[in-house]
Amino acid sequence: MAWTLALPELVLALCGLAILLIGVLPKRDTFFPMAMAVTGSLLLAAVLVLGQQEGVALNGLYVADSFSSFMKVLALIGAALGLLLALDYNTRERLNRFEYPVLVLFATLGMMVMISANDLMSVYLGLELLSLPLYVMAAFDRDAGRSAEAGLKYFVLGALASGLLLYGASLVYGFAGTTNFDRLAAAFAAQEGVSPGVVVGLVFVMAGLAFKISAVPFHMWTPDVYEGAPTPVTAFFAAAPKVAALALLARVLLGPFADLAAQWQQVVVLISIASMLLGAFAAIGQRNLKRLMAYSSIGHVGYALMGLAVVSDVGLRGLIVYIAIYVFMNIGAFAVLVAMRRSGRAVEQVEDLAGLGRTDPAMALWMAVFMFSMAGIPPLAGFFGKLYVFLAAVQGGYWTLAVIGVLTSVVAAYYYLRIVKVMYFDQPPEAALERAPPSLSVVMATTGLFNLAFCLFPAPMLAAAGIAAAALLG
Amino acid sequence: MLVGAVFFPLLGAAISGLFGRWIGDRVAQWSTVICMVLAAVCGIGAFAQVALGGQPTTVPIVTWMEVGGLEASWALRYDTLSAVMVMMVTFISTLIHLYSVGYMSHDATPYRFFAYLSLFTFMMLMLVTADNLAQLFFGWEGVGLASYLLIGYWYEKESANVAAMKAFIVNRVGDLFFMLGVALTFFVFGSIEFSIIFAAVPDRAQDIFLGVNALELIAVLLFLGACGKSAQIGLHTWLPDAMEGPTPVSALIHAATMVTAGVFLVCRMSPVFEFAPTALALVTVVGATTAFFAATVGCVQNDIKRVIAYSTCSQLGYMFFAAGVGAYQVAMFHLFTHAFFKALLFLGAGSVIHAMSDEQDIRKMGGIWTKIPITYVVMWIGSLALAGIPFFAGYYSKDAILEAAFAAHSPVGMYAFILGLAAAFLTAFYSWRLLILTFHGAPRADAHTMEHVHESPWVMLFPLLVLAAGAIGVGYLFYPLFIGAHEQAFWQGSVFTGPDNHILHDMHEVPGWVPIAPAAIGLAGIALAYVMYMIAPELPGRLASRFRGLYLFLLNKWYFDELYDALFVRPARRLAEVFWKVGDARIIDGMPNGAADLAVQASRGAVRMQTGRVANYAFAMIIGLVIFVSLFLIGFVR
Amino acid sequence: MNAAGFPLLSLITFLPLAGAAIIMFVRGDEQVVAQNARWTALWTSLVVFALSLILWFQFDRSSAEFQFEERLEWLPEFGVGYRMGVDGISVLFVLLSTALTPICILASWEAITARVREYMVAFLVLETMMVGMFCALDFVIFYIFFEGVLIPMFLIIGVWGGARRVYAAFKFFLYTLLGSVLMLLAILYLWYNAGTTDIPELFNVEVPRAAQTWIFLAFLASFAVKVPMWPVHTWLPDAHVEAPTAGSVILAGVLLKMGAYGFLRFSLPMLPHASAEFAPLIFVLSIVAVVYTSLVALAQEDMKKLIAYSSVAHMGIVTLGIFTFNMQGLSGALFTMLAHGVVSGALFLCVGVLYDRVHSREIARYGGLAMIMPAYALVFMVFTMASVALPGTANFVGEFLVILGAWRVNPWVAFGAALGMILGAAYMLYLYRRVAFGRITRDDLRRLLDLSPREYAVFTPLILLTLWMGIYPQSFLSFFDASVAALVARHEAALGLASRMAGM
Amino acid sequence: MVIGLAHYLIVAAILLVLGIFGIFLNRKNVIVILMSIELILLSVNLNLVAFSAWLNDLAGQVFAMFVLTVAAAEAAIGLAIVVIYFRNRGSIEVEGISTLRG
Amino acid sequence: MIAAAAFYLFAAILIASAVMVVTARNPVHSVLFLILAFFNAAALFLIAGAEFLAMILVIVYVGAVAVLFLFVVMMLDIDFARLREGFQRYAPIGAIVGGILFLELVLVLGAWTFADQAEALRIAPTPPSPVTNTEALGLLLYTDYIYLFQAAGLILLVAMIGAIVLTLRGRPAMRRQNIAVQIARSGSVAAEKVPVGAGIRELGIRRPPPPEETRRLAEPAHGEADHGERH
Repeated sequence: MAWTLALPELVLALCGLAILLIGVLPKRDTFFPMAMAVTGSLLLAAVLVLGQQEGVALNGLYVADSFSSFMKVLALIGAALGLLLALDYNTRERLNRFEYPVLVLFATLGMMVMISANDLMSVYLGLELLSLPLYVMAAFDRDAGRSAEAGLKYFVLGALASGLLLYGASLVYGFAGTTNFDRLAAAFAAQEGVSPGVVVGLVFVMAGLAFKISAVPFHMWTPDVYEGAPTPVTAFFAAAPKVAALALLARVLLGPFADLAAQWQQVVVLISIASMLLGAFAAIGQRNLKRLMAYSSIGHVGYALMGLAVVSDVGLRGLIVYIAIYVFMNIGAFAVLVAMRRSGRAVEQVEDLAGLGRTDPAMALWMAVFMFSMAGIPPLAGFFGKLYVFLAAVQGGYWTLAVIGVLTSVVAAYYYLRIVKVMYFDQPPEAALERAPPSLSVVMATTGLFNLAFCLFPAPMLAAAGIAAAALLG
Repeated sequence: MLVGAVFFPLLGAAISGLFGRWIGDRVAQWSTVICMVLAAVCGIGAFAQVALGGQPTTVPIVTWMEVGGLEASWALRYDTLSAVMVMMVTFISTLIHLYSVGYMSHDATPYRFFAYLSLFTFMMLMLVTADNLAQLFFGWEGVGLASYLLIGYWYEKESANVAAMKAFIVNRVGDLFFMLGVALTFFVFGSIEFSIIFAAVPDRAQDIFLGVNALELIAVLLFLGACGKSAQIGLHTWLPDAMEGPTPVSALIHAATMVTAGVFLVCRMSPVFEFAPTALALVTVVGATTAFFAATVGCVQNDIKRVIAYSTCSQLGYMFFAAGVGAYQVAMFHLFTHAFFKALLFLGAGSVIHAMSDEQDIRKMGGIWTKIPITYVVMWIGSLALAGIPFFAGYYSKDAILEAAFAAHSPVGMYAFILGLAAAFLTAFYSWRLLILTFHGAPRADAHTMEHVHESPWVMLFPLLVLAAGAIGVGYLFYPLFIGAHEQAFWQGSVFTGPDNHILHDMHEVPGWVPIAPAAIGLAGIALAYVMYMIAPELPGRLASRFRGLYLFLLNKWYFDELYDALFVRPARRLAEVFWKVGDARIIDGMPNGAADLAVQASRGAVRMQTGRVANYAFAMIIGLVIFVSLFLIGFVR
Repeated sequence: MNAAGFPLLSLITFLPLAGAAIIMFVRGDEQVVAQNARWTALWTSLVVFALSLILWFQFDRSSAEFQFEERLEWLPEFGVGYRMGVDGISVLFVLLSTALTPICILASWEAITARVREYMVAFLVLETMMVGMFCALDFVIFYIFFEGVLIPMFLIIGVWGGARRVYAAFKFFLYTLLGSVLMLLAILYLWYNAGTTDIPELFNVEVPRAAQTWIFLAFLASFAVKVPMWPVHTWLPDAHVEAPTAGSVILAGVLLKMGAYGFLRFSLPMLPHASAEFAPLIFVLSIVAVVYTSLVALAQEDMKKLIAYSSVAHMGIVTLGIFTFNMQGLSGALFTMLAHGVVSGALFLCVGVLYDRVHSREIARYGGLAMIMPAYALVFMVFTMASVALPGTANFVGEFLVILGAWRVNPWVAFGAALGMILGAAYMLYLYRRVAFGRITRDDLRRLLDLSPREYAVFTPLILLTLWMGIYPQSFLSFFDASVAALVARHEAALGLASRMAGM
Repeated sequence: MVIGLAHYLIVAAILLVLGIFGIFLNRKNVIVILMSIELILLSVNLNLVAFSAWLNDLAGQVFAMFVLTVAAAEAAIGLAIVVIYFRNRGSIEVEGISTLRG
Repeated sequence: MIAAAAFYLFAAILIASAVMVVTARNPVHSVLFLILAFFNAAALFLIAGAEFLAMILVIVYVGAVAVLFLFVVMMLDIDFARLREGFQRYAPIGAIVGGILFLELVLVLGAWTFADQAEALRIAPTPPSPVTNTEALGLLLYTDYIYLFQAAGLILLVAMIGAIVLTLRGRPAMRRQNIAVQIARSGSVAAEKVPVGAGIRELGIRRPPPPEETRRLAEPAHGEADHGERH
């Protein structure tokens, strides 16, 4: 039967329910075992995704293909790693409630629904299933004003964004006559012109999705929420949901609306350029690391969107590779952020890293690897991400994009370097940062090695990305 | 033997320079002297074999570079021209090494001095035995280096350092043109090897480059190079300053050998110069002007070595205009004789300075001839030779030069002749001015110095005597070989004279008064000096105050240093300062720094939007949305 | 496989990384770790150098082909592969890199006392990047190494540098990065245009004329910064001044060559028309570089800065030589690069010797050192003279050939280049005079010790190399003779100039 | 006079614009901002229902159904966040005391 | 005709009450106008033939959501006067942007036509008359849209978890009977003075703090965490 196609989602949902059931049993300190259970479930889902068959199921609402598999696995790994980051931090900051992993699980489920969406309704429900846990997680440190403020801002703007998305979806539905992607694609392919209502609806939908990936000008929430939310939550925000939202954006634009490329392309180009510029410039003066990472992630989204803007298989492949590498860079960098603690208190200013190269060489090394990787310096993985999107831009003849891209990457390199500078060039303060707990060290080392060694074996991921891109473009 | 003549000095330099500190001063000194003696023996042997025996040969050593048609080898080209030079250089260098053993006996690091000296000799030998322009340039620059090191030997003296630098840099100006000359040679001939160039000269005689005859251009460029090394007017400024070095250095480098490299170059390249009449005219004019100019300046200088230095400069001018009128052999002859008497003069001056406890100002000398008679005598001999008094070495060569200039029967030749005569007069005048002021009259030094005046040790006197013998004899001895009857057999074509060049013949045909004129005029100069400094010692002072402008003009060496300072040195420094402080720091660095500032401004601007207000954020989203929708609709309407 | 019978180039490239890994895993007391790190680094670099000597002996000098080639699939579907190989142009730079690294490590033996382990790791990584860059036969691989150099160098300047090290490190990094990202776009275009990034194959791909100009400009942006050419040279004095001695040595010795190497390897063969069109511009910039930076050098008060500016001037000669497109010019440029690598590296070491003792690079701080440190003064003199291109030293051969080559293109260009002779002599002798000559101005200078045995070990090979290169350059020239000839032939064929050139 | 689809759509558009306008107007009062968002969602539902009717397609109503459901859930979460915000800050003013900016 | 009149009536009230929602000075009034708006929207749904949705709107929205709003508004002790400050300042620019958006939407919406293949594209055509709207919807929801229905369920679950995790506080103050302590206890019963207002604070509700306290509270997380511990 067709529903077996959605086995990963089903299993994950059931696991979530089971964990929730066990979690509510009155027992002390269920956070760690629950987190482990959720991690296990996520990995189980990842395994199931890998074994998934391809096809459209559940009345055309759900699609499974190579693209979705790739992105789901990526999102699941990102989510699992993001959850690992929280283990130590949440315990120390007394956020160790078992709901946290459960929320992570449902958010991840939302991502999977998004990635597999084949209908505007699936899009909306997946998005909301992702968003609601994220709102809650942003405000998870409920006794901290910053956390609550972050949650509130995120919620208000998120709700506005999903309102816009919905309005757009309703216009598309009304003007095209259906919400199903396959039917929409067929309709646009057959039609000569296209109704302006569809196009305007598409813009609204894009705005809603752009909000989730925090692309300019829908990025405004990002710095505030990244700064205010507890650090592991920020780490989670910055990785997995971006994968899902980008995947969804790519699927929406290149799936049903592929024939309207001429219409939406310029918007993506503009968004991409604006994001790259803002990501490069706004972060320069930042002193708060999380805020800096927020702007950095805006910039990275700009680069990833470049792959989408060129509307080609190479471009899509570039996007996929970029986001995949981005996840590993970002999780790694946030692992360092989460590990930053001085005298028992979490710290998050750039200056707090001073002298880390001496006090904790391993952590500093990994952070340096992530920073250089984000700056796109070869031979680190981040370079390859940029390489493929730029290649796509050059191939498509989008010189403006490419040139702005490389120039902003130089500007952005400045602030990444600044972090390296603080770690290695500056004197350590009196009280050194505490040593990273083992769970974080493991995450750092894993992602760090990925960044270092990617240059040795890029072919498998590129091949997988190529297959995924081909699947989406048909 | 041929190889030995060149490489023994290098061996000596290496021993002394690298191991001098360990083997001790004496061993180092004598090892270089022994090496030099061996080299001199080889040099004389080579002269005998090559020049007298008539066996020119080339000793290839190893390929130096070979790049796309450009070939340059390390090789020793022995023909008469180089054999003469090798013999002269090794011989005089040996004497000077010997002299230095005495002269430098109170020095702190004589091994260093001897290493430099031997190194210089080696470089000079490489220069004269070069078989291509690149190797010649190697020697050319090598002697420059050695000269630099030796001038700045007393590096604690600031003036010595400045002089050394000046020598090197002024030489470099000449080298620049030399280098360009080499480049053009390669461009024209496709080679820089002498044998190939000389063979191809006639074929290339009509080549035009940049609108001028290529050979002319080559000749001019090479001559400009020679001007630097041989201190011709314009590029002469370094030579008087070079007297900051120890006196043996002045004798060896700034009188006998290095400065003559330019003359040697012109003679070596005579096949090219022969096809470049305009260039030759230039050589003549420059040479003659230098001869006169330096002589005028020499008349008023007060430093004993500077006077001799200007005299050197002047004599080099003679050699050049000799070459300029086509009498290369004559130029070489004068070069040869000049080496002896000028080395003698310098070493004699050194002996004086040695005696006077390092006093060099002739105004503070006088009345010492009885105390250092041998020095006195050799100085007389040297001066007589310099002034061209008959039967001394200088007479033969200088006379020949003036005859040749006269015989050229050209306006430039006549110009050279007249100036040459004037210079001869002045030469005699300043030579005796020097002699009289130094040795005669009342002692003008303080009593303490006078007490210490003493004759030099034998190790210094021996070379003086040998050179004095040379100053007397070489003119007569070698006249037949160099420019006399056996000239053809002797040179064996190593100095090329064109088919139309009969100057050697013509110079014997000049009117009778011409050969006598130099000697006569020289005697007149001596007489004038005698009158002015011996009989009426107050006359010079009166004249100086009477013709104050002229006196100062001469005393300040025609204001060349000041001119260059104002024209090149100071503008360069000011320019350097401007380039650095304004060009680099403000303008060029201003770009990245300004860009960085802009980035920070942009960052502030971008961050200012981030007000923390939800409504503003929502507003931004909506505005973005409206913009995109509008874009669509505009595109749609179109 | 290749002439060596095993993947020699990869071994040379990546062996330092192995050494770095060993150093990283050494644990224990700080002193012990430092000592172990020094020895490990030294031995690693020596072994690498010994291996690279195989290149010297087994390289077929008569062939213009790439030799010791290695091929591995890397990104087959993109036409990108891991390809290594050297030809006459690159082989000597590999040797230069491997030879300078042990010298640098030796030079840092006592100068670096803080964080020795990290320092040695950075150096070995740097060696990998340098060697890899010269060996790479694939554009993408080349670019990876080309930029990868920035990371260790940034750290070396920033961590072990002087007072303004942060500014210098950032300037160095961002300046060069800005240049090279533009090149990246050009590479991508070529990649897309040709479907491969294999360098030998790219030589055979005709790039459209219109595109050549843009690609050339992009390459220029990268290589000119790296060289550095006027007016994008200002990062160099800052970087040199602030970098530790060994860092300056590598910077001057090898990193500056990367730009010129890029011109030779890519701009000329791949973009013949654009190269020819832009040659006048390059000439002008080069001559300005020679004259302008020489003058600026004259005004310097900091030893390292002076030598840094002199490097810019020398590299001006190099770029000029490259764009003469004839045998002499190109060979001269190559030779100047090698010679400059040795000589200016050695000059920085000379400055380092003083800096280690007095901790000042201010020229006015010194004077009369010839008296106290005669051996040092001799060494310094040798390299000063080599720097002013005295015949018989390494630099002369290169400069001579460039001037010869330049004359064939335009006498005035040759004149401009030759002006450097005078100015170069002026600033170098001025420096030497103020440092080594004159009276001893300060009492503390009297207590300075002359060269230590370790420093002798550092300088001896460099002096020998300088003289060897000056006196018997043929053993080096013969390496790139065939390759340069092939390059010239290809260039002329591309321009259709062969007939015209033959007539000259 | 027949009520066309356009009437519905324009009513919905007015609601949408009002909702957006409400966000600006009530810059400080989070609760009213939340209500404005409810208005936006209402306009969406109006759109969907109208389209559903005119297309004779129930999918639109199903969609509206989900929107209603999710909107309710959203409101719950939103109000919960407002509550904890108020607990921390003692106000629901999001303007003046914003600590996250720059 | 009647339908048209009804449409205009309800639409007018709907828009008017929407305007009141965003402009009312008192949030309580806003909520009440929101409820009114929902009622009118439900009426419009009815006119469009979506009976089930109309009912749901009334039940779910009016009955639950709006009341929840009301509850929160009443529960939180809000100083509304301050919230009104700066009310007008940004209105013009907001109005301009809103106006542009509205015009664009009108432009677009006015161009609606029945899409070419809309007939064929429909996934769930409205069934013919005997099947009621509710029935048809139900059929669809539990069959074709079961996937999304379940997803919506999960969303509600998440919302529940979220609301609980954010607002539910353990009650350390609630006394559980500890028998061992009681038995072990000796001595007399001690009377303890409980500070006034402590109870309400235990619920996590506080009066608006005076300004200086605001600043303190605005400080980062750790201070807050300590605060939470004290209860």
